[in-house]
Amino acid sequence: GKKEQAEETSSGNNPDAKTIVVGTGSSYEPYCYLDENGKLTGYEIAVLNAVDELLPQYKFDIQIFEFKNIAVGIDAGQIDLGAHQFEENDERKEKYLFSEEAYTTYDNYVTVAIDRNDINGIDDLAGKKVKASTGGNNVAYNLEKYNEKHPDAPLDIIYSSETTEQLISNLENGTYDGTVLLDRNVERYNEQYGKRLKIVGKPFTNSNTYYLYPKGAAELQKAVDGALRKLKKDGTLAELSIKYIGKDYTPKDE
Amino acid sequence: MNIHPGEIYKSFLYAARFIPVTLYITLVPLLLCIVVGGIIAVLRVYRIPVLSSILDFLISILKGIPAVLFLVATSLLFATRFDNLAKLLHLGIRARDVDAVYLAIFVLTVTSIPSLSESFRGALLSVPRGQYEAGYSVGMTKVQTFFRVILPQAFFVILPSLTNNTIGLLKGSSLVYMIGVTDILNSALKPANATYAFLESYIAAAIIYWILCAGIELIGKGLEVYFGKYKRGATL
Amino acid sequence: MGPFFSRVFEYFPIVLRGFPVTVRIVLTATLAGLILGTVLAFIRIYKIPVFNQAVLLYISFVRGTPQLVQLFIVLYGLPLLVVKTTGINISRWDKMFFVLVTYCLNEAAFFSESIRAAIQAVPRGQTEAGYSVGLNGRQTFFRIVMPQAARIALPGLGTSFIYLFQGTSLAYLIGIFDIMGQVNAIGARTQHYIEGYVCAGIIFVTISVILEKVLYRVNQKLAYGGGK
Amino acid sequence: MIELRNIQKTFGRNQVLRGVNFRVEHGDVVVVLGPSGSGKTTLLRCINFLEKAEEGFLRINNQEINFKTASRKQILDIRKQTAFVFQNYNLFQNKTALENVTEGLIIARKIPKKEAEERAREALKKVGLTDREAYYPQQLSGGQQQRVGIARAIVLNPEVILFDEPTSALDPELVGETLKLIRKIAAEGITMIVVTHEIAFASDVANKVVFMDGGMVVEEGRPQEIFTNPKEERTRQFLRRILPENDYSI
Amino acid sequence: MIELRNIQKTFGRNQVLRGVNFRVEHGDVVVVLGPSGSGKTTLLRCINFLEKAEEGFLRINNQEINFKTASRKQILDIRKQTAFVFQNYNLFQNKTALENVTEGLIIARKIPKKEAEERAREALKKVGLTDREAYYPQQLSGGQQQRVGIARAIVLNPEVILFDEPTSALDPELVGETLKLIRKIAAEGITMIVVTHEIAFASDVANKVVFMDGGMVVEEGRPQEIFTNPKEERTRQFLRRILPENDYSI
Ligand SMILES: Nc1ncnc2c1ncn2[C@@H]1O[C@H](COP(=O)(O)OP(=O)(O)OP(=O)(O)O)[C@@H](O)[C@H]1O
Ligand SMILES: Nc1ncnc2c1ncn2[C@@H]1O[C@H](COP(=O)(O)OP(=O)(O)OP(=O)(O)O)[C@@H](O)[C@H]1O
Ligand SMILES: [Mg+2]
Ligand SMILES: [Mg+2]
Repeated sequence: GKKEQAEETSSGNNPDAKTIVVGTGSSYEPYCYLDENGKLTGYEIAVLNAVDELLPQYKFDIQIFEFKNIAVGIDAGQIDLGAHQFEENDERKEKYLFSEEAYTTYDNYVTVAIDRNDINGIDDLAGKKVKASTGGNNVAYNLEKYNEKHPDAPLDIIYSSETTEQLISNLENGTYDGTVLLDRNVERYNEQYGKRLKIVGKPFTNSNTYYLYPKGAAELQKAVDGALRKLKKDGTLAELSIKYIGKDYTPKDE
Repeated sequence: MNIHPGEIYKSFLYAARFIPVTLYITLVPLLLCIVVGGIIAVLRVYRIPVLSSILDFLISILKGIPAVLFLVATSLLFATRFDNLAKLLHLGIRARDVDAVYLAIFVLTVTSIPSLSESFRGALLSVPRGQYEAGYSVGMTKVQTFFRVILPQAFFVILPSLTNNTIGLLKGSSLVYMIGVTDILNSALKPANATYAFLESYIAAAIIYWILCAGIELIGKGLEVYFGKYKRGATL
Repeated sequence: MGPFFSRVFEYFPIVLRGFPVTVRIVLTATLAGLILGTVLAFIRIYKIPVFNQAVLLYISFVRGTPQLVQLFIVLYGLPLLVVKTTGINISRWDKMFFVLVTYCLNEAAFFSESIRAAIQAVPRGQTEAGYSVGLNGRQTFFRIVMPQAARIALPGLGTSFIYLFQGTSLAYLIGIFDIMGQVNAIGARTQHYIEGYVCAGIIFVTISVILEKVLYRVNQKLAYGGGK
Repeated sequence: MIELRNIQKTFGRNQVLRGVNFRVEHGDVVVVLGPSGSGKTTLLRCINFLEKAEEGFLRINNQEINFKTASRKQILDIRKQTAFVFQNYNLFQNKTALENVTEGLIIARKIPKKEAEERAREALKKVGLTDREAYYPQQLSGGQQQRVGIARAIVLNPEVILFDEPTSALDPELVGETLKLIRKIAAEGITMIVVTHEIAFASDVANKVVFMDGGMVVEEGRPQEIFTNPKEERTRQFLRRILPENDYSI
Repeated sequence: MIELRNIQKTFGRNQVLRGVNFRVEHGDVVVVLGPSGSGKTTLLRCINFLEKAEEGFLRINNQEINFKTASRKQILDIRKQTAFVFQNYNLFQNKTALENVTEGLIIARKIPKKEAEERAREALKKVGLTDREAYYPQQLSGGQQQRVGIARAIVLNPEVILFDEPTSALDPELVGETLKLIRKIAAEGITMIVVTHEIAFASDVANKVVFMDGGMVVEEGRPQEIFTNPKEERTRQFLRRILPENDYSI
């Protein structure tokens, strides 16, 4: 029952509306996840619905895929728009089209166990074990980039995809010395598991998230960008961010 | 289809470096499973009182526990309790010093035991009673008869399912990415971090897996011929 | 430990929502896998030229590659094939369809080998006895050989059946929430995973223990007076 | 009446039947004798089309069939006129004694279940197994299984019943019983071809003995002739080995 | 010398041996006869401890063993003095003919491999299989397999060899050969207990015939006595059924 959610808010009264298959995820709270009733919800969904509302020529059909499989679906030509807090970089831009308009800020910080005082920034992690995961957004990418720039004092990047609880325990017992997380995610984890993590130093990366399209979807991209701009301007986007994520994490145009 | 062969190649090279890791976390558990699963099967086949009923029950429970539950629970317990235990025992070792590979091997072994032991049991049961009796009748003990007569014949019977189990373990071993062990599948995905070329990564991984599995099958067939040499040219 | 168990209790009904989905996948895949697997087994037994080689390649592919890749092929490749050959666009069909097809094809490959072994284990004399009383090939197979092969294949099929219950998580990757999918969804929402896994474990262990008993009974029934 | 003409059968490069000819009159009992590997089993199997001969003709009553060109329909027809009793019984393991006997009637002959069961019970009675109809083969002794096999054959009311060493897998005490039963059926005028090494039975019951060797009929004749005064050296040699007045000296 | 006293064996609630007693002198050949299910196989198996009798004594030469209290060591000791030739051969399927024969010598008797092979070759020569030593059981005919089984038994040089229907799974032509071989071994003065239905063999080779029924020895004596003039009605009845001068009338 994933299609109904899309239909109830989309501008479904236009019979000529073109159906756009939107791929999003189901396991990234508070962006896209299932609520207690099994209903797909979150910031991504709310923003998509708001965008859909503004575009009578399109009808969004929101479907759930695992993060990596959204890209695969786009490659296969079966997904028209991916929405899963995608960050852009040059390599990705070669293969895919990103929205011009960013819709969330995405600032990552070095994160360590709360009683760990020897690490105050990324440089302190040189030679130490830093946890990252493949198939995610830009963290691993930027850590590898960091190592390329610091070949003399590289990080020991360990790839893993454990559950939150495992991650916290491993940071505590020293299996990992640190990792890189969104500040707001660290807050959430601390809410769930007691204050056991902290962020240190200045942001490791400042970036934003975008929608992901196949190359050649410029028309759709333009239209969605337009809608996003409108939502930013009238404050809807900020509202949604506060409602779902807790604070206003929408990018402010310089 | 938007597929970039160059990305496949890149992923392939990345993943190929981790073939030894995957083979390691496949073959070590396999060997352990053969030993432990074999012993369990023997205990059950010889119907050792009490013990064999307990094992029957444990195996059917273990069959039901999903590998990821076992993996996550083990690694959590390990992460949170090991240091205390080590301190208690005055061991110098700490959780952070233990390579996750060992944890992976432990989990993969335990979760593969039921199917291995079931295969063994079937194979042992397929050796006719008369073979045991022939051994006893020439004065061999139970143990001698088992190792010299029963096991070699059971081993021939078990080979096809052993091949199956090995392939299952090989493919199933990618699960240990959840505790930070990087194998073929997960290293194939690494270049895709930068490019989102996940499809290409999966294709690269599939090629490697397919080659490895074909190799395992070939070895299995070879062993079948070797251990089945007593069946060759059967006239009756 | 208190909150841990209360969370297990809290999540259990949610995890249970995935049960019908899992059961649907397991039953469909098993049934269709058995039928298709039998056909493949026959192709292998009779070594039908070309088909035999194709089946060998197919089995080797299914055994040798990650299931996820097989899902991609079914999810994205099958619609291409169908649209090219028949002009029907199935790419927008319910994703459950593709999951079912993937699992069916997968099970068929694995089953076909056990089925083949089981059929070949029924003594040739049984077939001949069928012929000698005037049954034709089909009648002999369905009335004489298959019931006996069923008993031989049963333990192996039963075990893979039990494992299949735990192995339906491909569905989750494309947004269908089986038992494990529900566990993951809970984990994503609450950051508590292990409690959900425990719920799933309880369900799977129960199934495993019950199935073991059922299999034992069925096995007795198929023993045709042969005892154990 | 059954007539075999020039039956030839090759396995790989091994010609097992090299042109077998003989004729059995209606109601006759023919015993086929011969050393191991001489092709006796293969011959019976060819008659029942369990094996397809490459050459030769089979005539049952007025129907003649050419092995080379036999169609599926003809094969089924022939099978309806012949029944086979196997050396190792080959009962359907998944069916009770009664079901073993009704199977051919209901499925191949399309006889209604009720009538089939009646006829099967009669056949089981004839072989003395009325009280075992609900047993599975695995619950029956060898002798009982073989008797079910015979009931399964006679119930089809075939023109000829083919027996392949029907007693060789039986306990010695049961051999007599089973042979007695076969004799009883013979007395009803059913044509039979029996491969057996039981000389006493052959002398007593057979109208004709056929001695085979190397895929050919070496000698045939009435039992008394063959047993007391075989013409061929090969026959004599074989009988010397097999007759109970064996000499165990070295 | 072997002596059995009061051997009792029960399967579940079914008492199969009800106190069997008999005695075999050194070098004697005893043939055990009896209807199916009378406990002949079980008796042999008990002597070889393939089955453990609940009651009774077994004496081989000067060693006496109480079945009730037999220790592992005693059992292995007894097995060293007895050898078993199985009805269906039971050769080690994974070993060549030669290895089948050496296995007991090397593993159980701890005889050096080289010497064991020498002795095994001798034994194979005795049974006429010199040229088959490298063959696996599945590559041998039934008769050849049985002869390897006999070689495997005699090579152990046991006090007594137990034969359980050694010819019943063989082709009729091979029966004579195998019985000849057993006679040859008997001539060497090895004690043997042979379960067989071959009356001609028994009359010719046995020093003593033991007739069992219902788990007990009904009658024993010299073959001529038992076959021509049995005392017990049960023996007479059995012999009537089994003797080749069978009457197939109904
Ligand atoms: N399916 C087969 N493939 C190849 N060779 C076969 C096959 N069946 C029989 N033969 C060969 O054909 C020859 C005749 O076999 P057949 O079984 O007819 O002999 P038989 O006279 O019945 O012998 P026996 O008395 O041992 O039963 C043998 O040499 C045997 O090895
Ligand atoms: N393992 C067992 N469990 C239960 N009953 C058994 C077992 N072995 C033998 N019996 C029973 O013991 C009785 C004697 O069997 P045994 O095999 O000794 O007879 P036998 O004289 O050798 O007969 P045959 O001539 O048929 O070989 C039979 O009723 C048989 O069913
Ligand atoms: Mg034959
Ligand atoms: Mg016996």
